[in-house]
Amino acid sequence: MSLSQSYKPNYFSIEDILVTQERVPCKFLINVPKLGKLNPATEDLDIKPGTILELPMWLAEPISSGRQPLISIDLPRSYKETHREILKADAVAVDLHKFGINFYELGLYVKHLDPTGEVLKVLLHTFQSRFRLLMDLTENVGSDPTVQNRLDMLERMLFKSGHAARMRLDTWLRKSDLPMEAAAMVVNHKKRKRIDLEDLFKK
Amino acid sequence: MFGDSAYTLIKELDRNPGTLPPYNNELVGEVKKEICHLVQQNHADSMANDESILGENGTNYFPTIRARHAGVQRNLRCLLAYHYNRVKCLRTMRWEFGSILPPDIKANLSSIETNWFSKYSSMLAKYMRSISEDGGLNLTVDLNPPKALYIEVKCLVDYGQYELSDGSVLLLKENSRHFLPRNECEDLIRQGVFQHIVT
Amino acid sequence: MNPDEVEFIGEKQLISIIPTFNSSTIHLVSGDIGPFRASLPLNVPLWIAINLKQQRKCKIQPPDWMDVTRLEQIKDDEKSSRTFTKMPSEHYMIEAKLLLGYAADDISRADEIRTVIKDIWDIRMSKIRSSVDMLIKNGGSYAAVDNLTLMEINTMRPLLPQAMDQIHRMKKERSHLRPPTQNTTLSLLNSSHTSTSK
Amino acid sequence: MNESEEINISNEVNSDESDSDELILTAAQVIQIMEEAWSNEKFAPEILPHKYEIVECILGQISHVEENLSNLINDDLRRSIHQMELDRLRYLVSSYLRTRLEKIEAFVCCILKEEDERASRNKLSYLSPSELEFAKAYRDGLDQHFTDTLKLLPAEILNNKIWQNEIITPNLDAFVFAKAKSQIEGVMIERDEEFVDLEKGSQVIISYSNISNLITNDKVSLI
Repeated sequence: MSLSQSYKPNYFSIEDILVTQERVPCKFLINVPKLGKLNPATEDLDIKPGTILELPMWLAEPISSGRQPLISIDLPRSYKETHREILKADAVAVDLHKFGINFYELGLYVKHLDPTGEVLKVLLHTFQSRFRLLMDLTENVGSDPTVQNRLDMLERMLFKSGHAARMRLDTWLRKSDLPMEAAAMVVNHKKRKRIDLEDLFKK
Repeated sequence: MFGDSAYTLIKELDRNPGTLPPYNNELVGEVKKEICHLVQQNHADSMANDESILGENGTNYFPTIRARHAGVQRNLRCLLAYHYNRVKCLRTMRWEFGSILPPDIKANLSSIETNWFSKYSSMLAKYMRSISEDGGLNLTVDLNPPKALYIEVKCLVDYGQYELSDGSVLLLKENSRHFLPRNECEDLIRQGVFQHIVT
Repeated sequence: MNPDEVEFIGEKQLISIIPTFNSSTIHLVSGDIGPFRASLPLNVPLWIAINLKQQRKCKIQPPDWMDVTRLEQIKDDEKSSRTFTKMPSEHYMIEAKLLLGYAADDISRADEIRTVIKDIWDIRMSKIRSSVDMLIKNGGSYAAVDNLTLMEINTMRPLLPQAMDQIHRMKKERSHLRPPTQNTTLSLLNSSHTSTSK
Repeated sequence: MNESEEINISNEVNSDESDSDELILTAAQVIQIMEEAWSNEKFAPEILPHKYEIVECILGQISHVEENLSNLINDDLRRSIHQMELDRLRYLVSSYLRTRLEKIEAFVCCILKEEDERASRNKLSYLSPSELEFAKAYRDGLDQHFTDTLKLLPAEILNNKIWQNEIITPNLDAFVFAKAKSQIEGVMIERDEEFVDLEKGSQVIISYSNISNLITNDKVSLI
């Protein structure tokens, strides 16, 4: 595939499905009959108003809107003030993967829960201050492979495509010709076959 | 909770980028069953709702229906995304392997997917034939800008005899090196038979 | 774009060669080249020059700017300028790579030239890095990239445009899963309504 | 070799299909247009108006030269230069058509919807006839695939064909590198707030949505 498009979620995108699987703290505002099993802490048949539960974003979002919301969503911890302060102080030092695997994407889903606009500000600030780190990473990999592990999903996607382009440029600068390569899926297929065979010998 | 099987289905694709894991018939069936189940429950409760509006102190099931409905939508989205992304992978395979897939990959397809693959193959072939007035243009070759007319390649497998377009026949043995016209090599490089040697 | 695709564009650049053979004009689709007279210089596209050189059918006449003194001057200018200076050729890096790679024997002081050009490239790359970082830090949505060659612009891809896309998306996007699929809700309820009324 | 054996290509090609405003282009100009269309298509997030006449014209030239190449059997040098040029042209055209095909597949529903709108307003189609046919076949194939795989689900879900409403659209805000082909005044860079003038030859990085009309008008090219 030669089309290089930026990540933008759509209905079919695997990444967005993974993001919306993330759980957010919710508080039930009204009684919801029969769905007590959503709450592992009780054996009640219904969910009582006032119940506090973490629900996946895909469920929380549609039932928190409309004229009669069933729940209210609270800002997840990573976006609350204490965490925002950490990011404001030194975003580059933070292990963003630990902060939230989908820090930016989930942030975009919850930013409206914060009327002050601070969440959006911190998303932008974090992305913008960590960009240099990302750029440096794409250029000299090999030095410390663990640094990659400190990136969130969106940063990893950018890193991957940036790094691949960088490697192509380096080869171009070094070699007389860019080698033509086997198709990516063919390579994967051969690798898999080799692994399968190795399994066979082990048995 | 509901939606969990559907999530597992998507996770499976996420863990195997660039390959096609075996079609998970069982899990797809489970997700479908869950959808049917949720829809049925919603039907039953919405009828109960209608009746309770007529009577008094009935339970309001509308919140329950909304939550389940979100579950139906989620399951549906995962199902469609699962099939869509597999089709996209198959599409790339058509370009990279050609219209005949290796048997171990073929075994991972559902029969509906096998169907789609051959349909895609023929629509692509039809399109490529229609490109120019005389005979069409094969778009699955000429993938890189042409450089030198001749290139050096190393053979990675014992391939056997290979006929060049001028009729001469080469014996391709593992580790043998050849100096060949670039356009005669491209396909074999893509298939992983040759390795392109550059200095 | 891959570097070899940018190279493909740059290979159209005309270059002067001295053929070692005689031949009449070749009528290419892209225009005529030739006639070729042994030891009479003529201009041909870079891709033809390299091809002939590989077959030992010509000597290459390096472009004027491929000269140590001239390049040292360019390097000094580039160093002292805050902005990017204009390069002597729109495809200087491609020409340098191909000519130094295939025709080093036709270029005097080829090794020194290789070093200075590499220096110039590196100076410009480091300027690109700091301007790209600044552009992202300022959250800019527009920048001039005058005097950068295609190959240099290409080194900013995909990281810079994709990062700008993401910043733009963060600023713009209203957070919503997707518009709620109301029609399905309605049909779900409607169908049950019809069944009760029956 | 004597001159009579030489390949002769008419360097004048009539490339415009409209009779009223006939435009004579040389083959070199046709290639120039193709190269620019290739680059624009590679970098534009959405599909651009097709250049089918240009493609046909170049493919015609290729087969014309190929037919004549056999006359050059005893001149390896000339033969190889012709051969290389053909390889270059074939690459250019294939790469261009491949890029379009990838976009057609990725945004098939969106593209067909826009084609319908264009047709209803008597505007020129962006897809060539064979691309349009392919796009429809591709959409129908997907539609059938989803219908088949969702079998056994409740009718109200199947009949809804939700996948037909979930259209994948190109990101028109994507940032691109562009070069001005002439002096352009008042290009918007910040929504209704900031404008810039572009000198001929100047290069910028800018949101595609701010210059998309300038590409179709041939005022800027993507680089």
